[in-house]
Amino acid sequence: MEQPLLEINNLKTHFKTERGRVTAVDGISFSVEKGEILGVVGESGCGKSVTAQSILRLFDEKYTASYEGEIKLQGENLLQLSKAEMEKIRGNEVSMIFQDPLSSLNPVFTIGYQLMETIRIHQNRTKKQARQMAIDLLRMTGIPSPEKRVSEYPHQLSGGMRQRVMIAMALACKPKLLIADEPTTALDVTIQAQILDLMLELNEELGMAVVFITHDLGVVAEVCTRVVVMYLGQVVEEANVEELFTTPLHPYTKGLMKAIPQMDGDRSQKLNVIGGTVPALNAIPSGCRFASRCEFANDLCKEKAPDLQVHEGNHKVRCWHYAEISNKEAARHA
Amino acid sequence: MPNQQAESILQVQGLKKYFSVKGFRSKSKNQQVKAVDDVSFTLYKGETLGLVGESGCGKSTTGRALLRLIEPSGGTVLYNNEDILKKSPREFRKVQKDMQMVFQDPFSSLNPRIRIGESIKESLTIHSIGNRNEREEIVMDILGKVGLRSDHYFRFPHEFSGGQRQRIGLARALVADPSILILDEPASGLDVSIQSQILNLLQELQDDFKLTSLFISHDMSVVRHISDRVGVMYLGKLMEEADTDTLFSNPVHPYTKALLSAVPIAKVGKKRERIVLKGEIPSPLNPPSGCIFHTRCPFAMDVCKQVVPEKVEIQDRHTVACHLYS
Amino acid sequence: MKMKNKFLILITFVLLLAMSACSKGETTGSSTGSKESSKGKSELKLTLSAQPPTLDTVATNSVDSATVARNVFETLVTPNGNFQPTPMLAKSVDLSDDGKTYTFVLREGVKFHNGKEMTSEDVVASMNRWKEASVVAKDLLGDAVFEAKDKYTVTLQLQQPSSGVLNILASTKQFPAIMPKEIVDKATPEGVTEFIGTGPFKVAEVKQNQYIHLSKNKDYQPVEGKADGLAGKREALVDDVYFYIVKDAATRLSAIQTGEYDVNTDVYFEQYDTVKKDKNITTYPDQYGNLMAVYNKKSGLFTDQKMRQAINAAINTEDIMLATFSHKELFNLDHGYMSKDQKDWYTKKGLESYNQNDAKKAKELLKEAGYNGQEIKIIATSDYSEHYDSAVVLQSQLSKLGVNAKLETFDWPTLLEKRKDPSAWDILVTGYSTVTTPAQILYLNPNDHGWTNDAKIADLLAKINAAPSVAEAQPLWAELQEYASNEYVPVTPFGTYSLVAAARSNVKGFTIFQGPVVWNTSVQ
Amino acid sequence: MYIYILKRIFSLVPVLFVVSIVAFLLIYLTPGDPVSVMLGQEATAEQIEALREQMGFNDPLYLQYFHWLINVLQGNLGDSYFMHMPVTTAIVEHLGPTLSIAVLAELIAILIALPVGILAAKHRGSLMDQFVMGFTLTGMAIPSFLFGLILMLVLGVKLGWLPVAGYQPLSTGFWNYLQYLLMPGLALGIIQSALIARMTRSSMLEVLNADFIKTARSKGVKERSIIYVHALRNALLPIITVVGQTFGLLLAGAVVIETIFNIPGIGQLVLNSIQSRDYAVIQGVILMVAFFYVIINLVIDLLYMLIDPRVGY
Amino acid sequence: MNVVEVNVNPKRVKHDLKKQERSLLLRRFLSNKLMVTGSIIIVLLLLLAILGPKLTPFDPYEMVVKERLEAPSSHHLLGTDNFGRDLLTRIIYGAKVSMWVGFASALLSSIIGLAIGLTASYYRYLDNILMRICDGLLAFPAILFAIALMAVLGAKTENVIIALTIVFSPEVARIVRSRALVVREETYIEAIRSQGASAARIIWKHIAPNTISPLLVKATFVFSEAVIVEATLSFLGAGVPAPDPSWGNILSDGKDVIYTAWWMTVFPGLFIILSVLGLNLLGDGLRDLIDPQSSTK
Repeated sequence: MEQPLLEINNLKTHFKTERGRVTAVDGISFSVEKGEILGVVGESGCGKSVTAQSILRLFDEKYTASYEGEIKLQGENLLQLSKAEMEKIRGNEVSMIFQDPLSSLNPVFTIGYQLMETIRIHQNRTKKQARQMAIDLLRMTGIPSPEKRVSEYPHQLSGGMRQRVMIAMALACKPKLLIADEPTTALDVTIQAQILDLMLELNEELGMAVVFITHDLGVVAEVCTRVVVMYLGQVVEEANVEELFTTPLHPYTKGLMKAIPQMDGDRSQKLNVIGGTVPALNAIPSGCRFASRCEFANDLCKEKAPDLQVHEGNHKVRCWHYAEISNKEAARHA
Repeated sequence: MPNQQAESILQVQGLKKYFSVKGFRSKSKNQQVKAVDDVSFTLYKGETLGLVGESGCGKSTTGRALLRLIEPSGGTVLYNNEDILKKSPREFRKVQKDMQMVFQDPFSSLNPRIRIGESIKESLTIHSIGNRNEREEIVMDILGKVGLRSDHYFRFPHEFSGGQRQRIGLARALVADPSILILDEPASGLDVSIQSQILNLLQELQDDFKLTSLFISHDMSVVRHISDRVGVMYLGKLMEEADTDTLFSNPVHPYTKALLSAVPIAKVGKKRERIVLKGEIPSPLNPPSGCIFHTRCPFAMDVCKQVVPEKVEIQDRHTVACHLYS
Repeated sequence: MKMKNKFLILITFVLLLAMSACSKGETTGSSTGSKESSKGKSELKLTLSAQPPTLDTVATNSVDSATVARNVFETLVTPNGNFQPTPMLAKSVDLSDDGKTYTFVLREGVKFHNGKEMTSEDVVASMNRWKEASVVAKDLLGDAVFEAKDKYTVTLQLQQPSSGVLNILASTKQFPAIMPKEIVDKATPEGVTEFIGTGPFKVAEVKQNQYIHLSKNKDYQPVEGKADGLAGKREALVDDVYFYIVKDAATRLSAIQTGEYDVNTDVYFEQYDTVKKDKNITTYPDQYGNLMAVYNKKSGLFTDQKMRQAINAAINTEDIMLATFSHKELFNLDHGYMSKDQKDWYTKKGLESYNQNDAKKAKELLKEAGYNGQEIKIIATSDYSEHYDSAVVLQSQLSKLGVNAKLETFDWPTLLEKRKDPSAWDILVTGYSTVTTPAQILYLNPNDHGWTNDAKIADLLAKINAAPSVAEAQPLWAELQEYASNEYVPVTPFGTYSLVAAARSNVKGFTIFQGPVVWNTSVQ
Repeated sequence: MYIYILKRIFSLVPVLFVVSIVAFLLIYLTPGDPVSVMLGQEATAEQIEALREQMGFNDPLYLQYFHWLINVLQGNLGDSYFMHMPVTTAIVEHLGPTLSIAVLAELIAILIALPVGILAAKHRGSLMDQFVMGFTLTGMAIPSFLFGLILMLVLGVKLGWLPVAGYQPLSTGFWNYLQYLLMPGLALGIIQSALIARMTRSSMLEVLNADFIKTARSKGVKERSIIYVHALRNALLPIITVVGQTFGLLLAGAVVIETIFNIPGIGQLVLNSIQSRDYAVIQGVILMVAFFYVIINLVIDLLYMLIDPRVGY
Repeated sequence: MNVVEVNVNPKRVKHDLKKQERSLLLRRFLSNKLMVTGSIIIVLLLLLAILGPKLTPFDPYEMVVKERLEAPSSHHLLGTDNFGRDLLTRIIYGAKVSMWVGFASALLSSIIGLAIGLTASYYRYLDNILMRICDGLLAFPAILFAIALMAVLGAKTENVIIALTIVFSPEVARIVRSRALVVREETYIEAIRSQGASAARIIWKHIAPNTISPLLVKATFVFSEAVIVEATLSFLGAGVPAPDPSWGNILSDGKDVIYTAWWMTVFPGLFIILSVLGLNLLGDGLRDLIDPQSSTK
């Protein structure tokens, strides 16, 4: 098999807090193939954003964060690179867009400046060339009259436009991997649709891989080819998108899917409820992390933490008795 | 679902809210933002009317204007055949007991310095319901009904999670035994698993308390799930209104169609035809002439640019404001 | 956008420029004075502790004004080292046999700084203005008139003979400065606007709160005779004299220690030791005045003579003076109402009542007066440390005696106002500078300063003023002082004290007499 | 934007109006008057009353204020009774030293505070950071007069490096000018630097947590330019505000420092005129200082617009 | 939802909870090193001010002129002043005066500032007037303003408090107002408004308590600033009048003898620095405690 573009092995991200060390991401492993769109989905606090930012080592390693494990980009472990080497990767090989496009753009510099900065850090261009490139990039992301826009400031643009700028900036150096951290959460549905279309288009056109982080299963279904489901700092399930939506295995994934109101079909049915709340990061249960909220949990679950096991192909799940559960459910429906 | 002959409880006619904006750069001195522009609808007893739209469409303003949290610029709101917009503050207080609101942000809608029991009790105090001891009991009772423990009474908001706080918000709205509930995005900002808890609870309570609700949300699927009827707003105007199933299965307004098609669906295999609207929502400071949607409408005609479309009832209880149907 | 930025930068710069322009205008304006100063060694820098309100000494009683103005303006007669009036601008002074007419013959060829020669009309104009402005002059000279007999002769015609006339003419404060007539004529109540005199120095520049710059009067014609007090030969030995206004005592001290200034005209008492120890500095104590508690005899407890006597008996003046002036060399406890240096007037009569420090006697007297704990309000200014400090000690002593004494301190202008109000205070702690005749003693004046209201004192004062000569007036004065000290007790004197000037050792010929004497002084 | 600036300037009017009324009232309520001071220590009550009448101090208050206001509106602040010169001249004469000290102190403060604050923010929690915080806390706790005295004692008297007191205008040579200013400048500047350094630190920390810093980092921007280009410019707003405020404080602090170092500036002018009840000067200076203060605020606002394109919309 | 109906005695629960909250607060307080240090300094100074007068054998007003300006010794631990009074005793009594002046002006300006700030924030028509007045007052440099006020009021300890209150109230008012304006926009205010609450209820029950935190922090800083301004005023001779001791006027006396009696400058100076430091630490700590986001660590 071809070497994956990105391979994460047992990544752990620890933070120093006032209440001691906290492990926000605890042993994550997954890989991203060239050109694919991998969705990382989960509820707030599950560690999906931390994972995203850990890939680029964006946390302050001197005072707050520390990493463990491996993040291999085309075989090279990013966690072992020097600061300067890391800077060469960022924005060049791997780039990133964030949830809130307003706060993610520096308010005091023009859009052109911020785009040109990215270009000139990684490519040897004159100011003039960089400016032209910036305009081209803006045009590519569908911003009208980009010649004018380059000299505007972020606050002068609408939310959707800003996210387009962020995308343009992320794509400036034609990266191999784009990490999109909830890129449409702050946007209206109609604008979200535009941005999602744009991302799909660009993915096809440029062939870069995307790690798409979101809490919205709908978005995942629309854009991703493969999905990783996270819960409390761990991957609980991983599968191709069709497989995940047709045959989810983990009780959490299942619960989540049934908790969403549907756009068609019977609406008189009650929504599914996952009882309880997510445990705090400094009070992680010793056994299965989902046990306290799982209706199928037994003593084993409470005592021993399950590993991520392969169900079939690239469908993986972290549950002691996912098979029984599926059977039970099938029986119930039948 | 209410039957056809359900009596109306709240009639909103031509509701308007214009904000004047003193812009430094604007040429005219007082520009007006028409946040809510001539919106009319009726709430029938026992039903839930959903109000959907994207940010800035005026749905929240509508909700607030009904309670006069924002004083409306025009229109009438008939409750018990009286125009509540014309009431003096003292008279309006009685209406406020009957019309309660649940707010979007469960983190900021509770006073951080007041124990939640006291917060809930305040409504009783204001409306002089019960005596001291009774009030405490009523509050304990309602806490139980929204799924909280009575010892939660003495805790502060920061000790609760988002979902729990929204339960407190519900308790506060329900404690004075209102007949109308205005829910402003009560489940947004919550995780899916919590959101479902709140939506279920809401449905239960609506039955228990025989409530009539106005449910404001940007989330189409949530609105579909909870409402009996749905109104779609765009830039301060009501574009289409119909029973939920009708609207979702057979939307007629181009905007509604686009909106529905834009919602990502958590299912695979069924690739729908998506209508992607071009451009952005125009600035409410400088709204388009004629039909307010014509700048983005894939079916825009010449007439759309000049004439504001009238509301037409194309079917029983299905109205739409679009030149395609007039 | 570009446009917007440029405009903003422009505005910001314009504002900044406007701000800095103010300061620039100022620096060029002030450069004139200092350029000259950097020329050579021939300058003398002194410090003054306060800005003189004006240099027109006729318009003010201020000592600081006099200190500067005496270099610029001269008088007909001036005191010698023993406070005896000695001719200065007058060549001679004659008194008629009936004691009513003084004839002043002016020196000829004396030129004002503006080049004009001084004549009798200038003298008459100056003297008449002074007579109206000065309280003591008004009191003593009354309806007397100055007249020009000829170009160089001026007479003073009195209604009746008076002993202190020449003494007043030789005052060291608010002295009758001789100025050109045209300037006198232009004077407002606030004073003259041009400072043109006949003195060895002329006013070059007055920089408010900064310095007063005097420059040498090259056409100065000194009188003959040995310099003594303010009398005798005056000679400007330096080209420029600067009086720098330095209000802070510590600053004045460090400034003279480091050689920043040549003379510190007002060494703070506490610093006397430090200055004395400094080998590079010579100290010049200068008998200045006396410090006292003035009783309010118009209203309140101290209308009772017994009360005054009681407090007078209790006071330990030595402690007060020591705490205030810190060094024994700086004060004098042997105290009369007139200063010891005033050989014509000084007397020891009545001094037994001074510095009694007798608590027992005081308590008895208090009892007799029927005092039972009423509040006694002491007021003083916080602007003059000697007033303030001695008031603090007085309050402490009275408290110890069992008197309910409260101290209130005010800044000087407020004190001046409070002082006028008989209901506002009981004891005023204040100081008076040395005066040349009993008539000038303000606390014996019935209209103010404690409202002394005693027939015997008034009578004796009138007799003293009317006495044809000092010799005849002196016994009357002794009687007055005895009576006042032992019986009436208008005030309790704490003692006389000296101000200290300090000069760096390379300042030669510097003397001090009621303030620094700058002529005949050179810097080596 | 032009309207914005005009509006800002126009909004100064009521402030200055309030200032002038308060100043006038203060003066009216203060016991003592210039006349008694003018006449000297031993003047009598009658003399004083006579001169008061002559000088028109017995007019009713509103009339005095009205006359004064009319004059001010015509650009005439009146004349000083004591200095026999227009108040404007007096102010201009005294402004130089005060401005010089204020500017120097501000320069010293900024030169110390910015690097120190940035370093502390960059290495938050480190020993260096704790040292800086300790320094700033102590700095803020020392009254300027105390610090001035200490400096004078050490640098002036004991070491003899700098002249202890006085002021020499720029025209006497730059070094001469500077050496007299250095100590008062240090006394005020070091204390101000504590304030600015703290603000720099916290402002930088806040900005360093902002999302766009993450964006910059994810673009591969070097750490140095993240701090000095991306963060600093954003952190500058609160820093500039503090700098502006401290500049206002410096004018006030100058009152004390000028007394200690005997600098003939605005502070001295005001103290002297309060002492002598030179009404016109007090009034004029207070108005001027307040005006200065609001102008500084205006300049800060304009700087905001230069630095942050969002301001003014 | 499966709700376990626990049979609870509300009074007990309330009691327990309050106990818990108190211990939590204590724990948070103890974990805040700055604040603990600051509190210790201030408590020690307060103890000194309260108990000190009983411990010292000297009278702060008693002059022994012959012992004036004695250097620190076993008899006079910190030496004597220029009137021969025991310096330590003076400083202790001065602590009383300085702390009282600081505390009283902080308290008074908090009360006045709160009233003005709340009024301005709620009644928009008053806002403009009140805030322009505050702006005007703030445009005066604090020390100059205080000096001028003292000239009007006369040198008395109570007048120092009044002057400082006038100087600091506008600052407090602005803080309260800006906080109140934020609180006004909070949803919970809208929520209580939607219940039909009266203006008084909204202001006093909902807005006011939420401005207390920044007010408390500001009050601490006003306290410390008041100590400095009082010292400065007294130093300039416009503050606490003799014979009452305050750190400022001891320093002022000491300044003149700085060459011969360093102790008169150094010791009161140290006490000023210490108290202001303590208060600033306390204020910083309070801010961190109240608003964990501003915590910079």
